[in-house]
Amino acid sequence: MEWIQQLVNGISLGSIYALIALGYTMVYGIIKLLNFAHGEVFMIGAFTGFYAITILNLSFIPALILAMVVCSILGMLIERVAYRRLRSSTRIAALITAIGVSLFIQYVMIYFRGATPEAYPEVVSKQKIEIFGVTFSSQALFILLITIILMIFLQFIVHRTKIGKAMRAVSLDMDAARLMGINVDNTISATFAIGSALAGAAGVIFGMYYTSIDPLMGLLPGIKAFVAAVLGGIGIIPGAMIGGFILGIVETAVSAIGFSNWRDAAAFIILILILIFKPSGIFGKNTREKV
Amino acid sequence: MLKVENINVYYDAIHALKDVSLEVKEGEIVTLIGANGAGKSTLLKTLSGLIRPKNGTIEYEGKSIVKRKVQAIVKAGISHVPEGRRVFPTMSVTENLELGAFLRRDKKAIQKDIEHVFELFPRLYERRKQSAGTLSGGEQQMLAIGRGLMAKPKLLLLDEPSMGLAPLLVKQIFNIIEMINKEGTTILLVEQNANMALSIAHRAYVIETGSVVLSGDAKELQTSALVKEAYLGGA
Amino acid sequence: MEVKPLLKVNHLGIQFGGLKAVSEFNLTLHKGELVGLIGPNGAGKTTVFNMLTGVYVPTEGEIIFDGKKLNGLPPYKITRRGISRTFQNIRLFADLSVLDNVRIGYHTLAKNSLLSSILRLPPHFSNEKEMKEKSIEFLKIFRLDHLKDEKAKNLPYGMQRRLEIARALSTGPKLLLLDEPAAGMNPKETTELMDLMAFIREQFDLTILLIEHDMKLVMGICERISVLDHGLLIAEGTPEEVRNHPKVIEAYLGEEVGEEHA
Amino acid sequence: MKSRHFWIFFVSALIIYGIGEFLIANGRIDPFYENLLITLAINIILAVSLHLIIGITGQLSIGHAGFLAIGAYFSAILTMNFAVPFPVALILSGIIAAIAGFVVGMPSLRLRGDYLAIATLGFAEIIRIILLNWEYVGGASGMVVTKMTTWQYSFIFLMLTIIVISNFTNSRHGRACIAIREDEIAADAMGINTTYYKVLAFIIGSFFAGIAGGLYSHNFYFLQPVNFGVLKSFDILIYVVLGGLGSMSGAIISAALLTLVSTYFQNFPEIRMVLYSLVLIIIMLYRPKGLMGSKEITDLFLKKKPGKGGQQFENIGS
Amino acid sequence: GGSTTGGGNSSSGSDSGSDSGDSDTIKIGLNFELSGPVASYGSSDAEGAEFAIEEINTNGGILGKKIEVIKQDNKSETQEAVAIATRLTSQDKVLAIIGSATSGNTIAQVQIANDTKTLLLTPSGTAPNVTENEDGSINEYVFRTSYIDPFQGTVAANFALDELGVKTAAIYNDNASDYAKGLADAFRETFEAGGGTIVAEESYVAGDTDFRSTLTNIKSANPEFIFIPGYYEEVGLIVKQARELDITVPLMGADGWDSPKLVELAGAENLNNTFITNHYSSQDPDSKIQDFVKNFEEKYGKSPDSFNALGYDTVYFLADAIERAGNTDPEAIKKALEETENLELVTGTITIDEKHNPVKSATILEYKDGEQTFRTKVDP
Ligand SMILES: Nc1ncnc2c1ncn2[C@@H]1O[C@H](COP(=O)(O)OP(=O)(O)OP(=O)(O)O)[C@@H](O)[C@H]1O
Ligand SMILES: Nc1ncnc2c1ncn2[C@@H]1O[C@H](COP(=O)(O)OP(=O)(O)OP(=O)(O)O)[C@@H](O)[C@H]1O
Ligand SMILES: [Mg+2]
Ligand SMILES: [Mg+2]
Repeated sequence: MEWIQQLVNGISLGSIYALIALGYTMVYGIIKLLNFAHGEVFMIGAFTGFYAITILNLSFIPALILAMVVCSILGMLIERVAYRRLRSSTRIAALITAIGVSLFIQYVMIYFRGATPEAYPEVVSKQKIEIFGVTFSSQALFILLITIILMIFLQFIVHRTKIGKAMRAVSLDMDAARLMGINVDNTISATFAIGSALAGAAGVIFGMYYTSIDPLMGLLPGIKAFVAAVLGGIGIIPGAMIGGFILGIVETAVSAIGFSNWRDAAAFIILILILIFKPSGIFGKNTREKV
Repeated sequence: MLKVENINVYYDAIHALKDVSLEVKEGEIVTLIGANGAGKSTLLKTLSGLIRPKNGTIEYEGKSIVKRKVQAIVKAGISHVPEGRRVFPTMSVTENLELGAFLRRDKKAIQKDIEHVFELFPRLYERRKQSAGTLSGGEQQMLAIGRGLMAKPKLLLLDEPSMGLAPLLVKQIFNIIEMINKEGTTILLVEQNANMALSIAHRAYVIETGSVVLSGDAKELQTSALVKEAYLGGA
Repeated sequence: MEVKPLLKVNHLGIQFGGLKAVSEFNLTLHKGELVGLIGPNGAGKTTVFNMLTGVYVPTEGEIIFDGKKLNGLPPYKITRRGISRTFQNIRLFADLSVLDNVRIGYHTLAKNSLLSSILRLPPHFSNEKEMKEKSIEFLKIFRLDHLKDEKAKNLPYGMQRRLEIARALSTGPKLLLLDEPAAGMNPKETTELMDLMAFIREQFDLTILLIEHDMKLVMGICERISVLDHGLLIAEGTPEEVRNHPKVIEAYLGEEVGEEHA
Repeated sequence: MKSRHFWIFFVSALIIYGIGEFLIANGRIDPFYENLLITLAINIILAVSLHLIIGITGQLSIGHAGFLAIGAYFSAILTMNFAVPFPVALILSGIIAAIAGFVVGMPSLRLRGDYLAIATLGFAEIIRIILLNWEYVGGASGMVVTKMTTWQYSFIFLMLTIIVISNFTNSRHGRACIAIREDEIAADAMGINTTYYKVLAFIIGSFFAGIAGGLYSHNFYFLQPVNFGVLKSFDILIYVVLGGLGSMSGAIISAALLTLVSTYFQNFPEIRMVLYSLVLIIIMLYRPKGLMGSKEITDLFLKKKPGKGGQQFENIGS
Repeated sequence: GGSTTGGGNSSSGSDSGSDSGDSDTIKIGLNFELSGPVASYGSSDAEGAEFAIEEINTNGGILGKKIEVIKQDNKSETQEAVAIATRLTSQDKVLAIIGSATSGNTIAQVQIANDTKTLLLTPSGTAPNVTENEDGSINEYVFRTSYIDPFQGTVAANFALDELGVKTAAIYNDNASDYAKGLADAFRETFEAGGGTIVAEESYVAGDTDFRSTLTNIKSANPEFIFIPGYYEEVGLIVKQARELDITVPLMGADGWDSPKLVELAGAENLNNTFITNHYSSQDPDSKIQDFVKNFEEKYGKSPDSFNALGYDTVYFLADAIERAGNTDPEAIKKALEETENLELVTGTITIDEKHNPVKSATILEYKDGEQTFRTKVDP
């Protein structure tokens, strides 16, 4: 039974990675930007939720919504101020700005409230569900559910709605999209808004599940989400989810067999192995440039 | 219908269009010929709002469109089929056509227009579910034109639609252009294939290193010595 | 056959997923020939070039060049054996100078080792000097020498095409593959291109295989033409034979009065 | 390096060295500035070595701290546990790092762009985690290292790095790497063995990163894996991009500038990183091509005459 | 330069070194991790130290001189810590450096301190080799106010064996922290020497948030007791997740746990049946401690954690020595520091031993419904 317990552990951890990776991969899918600041938006989401609950006395759902709104505004603001000017520059220039923005948000936060962690209040009562001697926490199930719902929701937006079509068009050819009458700036803003709202939601859910939040909390999950997104094939929404799960399960498995020290190393080794055999991720199409 | 007066366009230090003026009247096919790099594509991009001129005026149906955004210009009825086709490669043929009608809300009419495009290009109908990137060059060109038509333009800007196409397809494309024009769409056509272009156009402009050097009736230009010498490959 | 052909392609074929892009393709080129490869869009012409140059590995058939089998060799080795090409969409080193574009072509012919370059030993200087001089001479032939310090991307289109040919020649090929060199050129520029091709063929003792949609050019200079449609050879012969071949007319050239053709 | 450039470089290097030596010997420079000079040299070596991989060969490698760590630890082991003389240890650590560069260079053959980036980042993290778990070097507790790095060593290896990488770049080998950066398929068609040169760039780049590692670890008495995290890799990446991709002098200038700026911001401890990140963002927004673009500083001094007729082509061509 | 939080006349004391007796300020450098991965420890230490300095300055300073502070951020990087130490000693010519928060960054400065005769006092560098070199020599100018690692590990092991009467234990430590590893090593040694068995040894890495898989592993080894020598950020989560997985055995840690945040993170209920070794208890009715807690809360709006307390004490430890030396000669102050005996500080009453480490008793505290309650006191 222990391995089932570990599998459950792995999937819950994976859901968190997946949740962050979804927003990451979506933004990447549309404008091919490695948005390193995504982890920081996630952090701001966690803190917004925290203050909403502790200071504004909101309950969980309103706090979640508030965090999503704040983050989507923040996301659009970041895009407007830091990335828009660089749209026609090299992608690596935007990457550096993203690193700059990420540091900036971290340290502004530290400046205002210090680096010490904050403990999330228990807003959603926790239940343990026991099936066949395996303990599930109700929260783990809840997170899994939210991740899957959001994944489906994103797929729906991108593939079934008009704004989604505009997003895909922009991702393929910005000028041609303009000639279709698509407002490229607004479309990209919308992409950031949605991606960042997801990060915000992930932040609140993370806080609820793991309790501890701090200004540097975005760095590690941000990189892990990046890994998850790449594992699945970056830019591909279901890929991000599967990548997250794989990462969570691999990390858990490595700890479970007693190599907890090597957990993160294992995650990266898996990543590199998968990339060697499948250079564009699990779901990525191995498109060779046509000459 | 469209009146351009003295526009100047720069790419940083490069002066790409110098005091260019031209006019397109309703119902015409006007063609723009000129050597590589003369500024033909630049002119079309300026008309559709992708590039802003430094000065000069562009009037469309009596109103200035110089400061308008691309989407507003598309909405006003100018549709630009860009150089190099620029179809959305991972989207299906149908999705590409739907994107052409992005600003329209009349779903039924859109459906009808898609069917109309399929009538013009039966080949596209055969491939309607295929992703555009895997189409052959000629098919992509048809798709690009069809997509341009989906905006229900009054004025269609075509940039080198015959480039890289097999001779058979070149003929087809020119036939279709004439057909579209007969159905009531005004056309501004940029072409390297000057001979073909001049034979279907009403009027023509010759552009050289950013300036209009010659203009007039298409048939007359076709026989003019200068044009023959420079663009029709000698005598 | 008394003379050994320079290139012999037997039953060449390639498959992408389910799609057979080219199959049963045969071609023989003798030294000094200028042969055309035509066919409708998507017929597989560029794909043939890609197989000849090692960009794609053929799934069937064999390529024999200069008496040796080429299948499976990486592109750079094939170039060193003596096949060079231009691309359908110009692929110059856009941000590099005109001179450097050609000089990079000389890479394989130069002998200075890594160590001699890092330590700046005499072989480095002599080789680099020679590379530069030869490149400039080359540019002179193509009338590009006055632009040697210009970035390739700032050149007008026609000159970019010319530079691409110059660059391909700088690797010292025996066989030159040209993929739609006249695309985007007006008739006058095309005429100039024809002259250039005739000239380099003489000057460099070349064999040329040419893809082109401009019939005036193809019919004007090719000695033989192969026609592809849907990955299959549908006709072969002199320009005159091909021009009047019914299959070619149907699939490619069209009747005099162009009709809707589904 | 063209010979004229070389001599200009050589003479100015000598002058800088002479000034540095004079000031230190006369006590005009106190230990703080001497330490700053060493740090500058190390950071410049790192920037130049990564410049070869990213700026010249176009391989987006964002885990350079991994090679730094290998050099740092290996040289420390040699000097501390095997009493190997410091300069020998430096060279050997460069060689070990170069071997690691070879290992990392291999997957780079199959990976492109962002995929390569995350793989190299992963590699650096793996190195760090190995060090964290390796009791022989103290794991998380770290190891004590005697200070051996001096301004002289730093300067000599800095010059060596610059000369080798510059000589490499300005030869047919360097041009081959640049061709790969510009268009790999076309480079292949030019007969360039792209595999060889991509791996070679990794090997040379990591060799010098390894040497920088040796200088680094012997400069501050104590070595711990925490110093080689993702942020360290990013620091080096930032030097290269901010300087202007493809410009070695850009990499040098920006490494020096950012090191000085960062040192100066120590005076504003509370908002140090806020200021630093603002500097990054602002430079990138207003100079998206980096401080130098792709130009070298010598281009500014020895301005070439524009090609004849260059003027006329400003108007035509596409 | 330097951000100066000293008394009103700090501008006048910049021209000469502090060892020239006529200067009217005493310059002290703070070299802490204010950004980077361990920023939260460094800033807490710095906060405590600055708080003490302010108190001293408002009370008239030391020997009638105000303290001038030069605070610098080392980004949690060793290289930067060294650069700052070099600068503080060679440019600012401070009398003493307080810092850094981690042993590694402190060790890196030891050589500079010794060479320039600058006092170096770390509030929280706990590794034995901060003060004592491998060859047994003592770093003359280096002192600390915290315990050294082995002490707390030993105390915890004895407590588990003797007071709780357990025979089997698991260790779950922070693999990225030399502090945690030091404690774990000492615990293992003492516990096994006392007849216990370690049935599982696992580790995590600072910054981790999910410990469930490893805890599941530990659980299946069935230990009677788990030693978790980490910092509260992770420990809070570990305790919580352990209890969620029905791990009910006693858990124990050290001063790294001590923070009001721990209770929030772990949940008061989950902390029942957990123990820590600590310097002091913030619930201790002793007026010195209560004053500190009260004043600190007033100023910073939060209760102090153990880093705050240690930073605070380090300044008083130094101030006391300067007072006793009667001048600002580093040699004399060094002597005075070495001779410190029964100095009452917030984190305990300390006497400095021959290895420059404080000898102070450890308090064992037990959490009951979120409150630290006094369990026993262990003398070294
Ligand atoms: N994005 C750009 N940046 C800088 N210069 C440009 C840009 N686009 C075009 N140019 C320059 O502007 C001039 C006109 O180019 P344009 O593309 O309009 O020519 P064209 O007549 O369409 O030629 P072609 O027949 O090759 O399509 C050329 O000199 C070209 O180099
Ligand atoms: N890498 C690839 N993957 C999948 N299909 C490919 C690939 N390369 C070529 N094809 C397909 O092979 C067929 C032949 O393409 P190719 O580019 O050779 O045509 P072509 O004869 O050069 O046409 P054109 O005259 O338009 O350039 C096309 O259907 C094309 O889509
Ligand atoms: Mg054009
Ligand atoms: Mg082709």
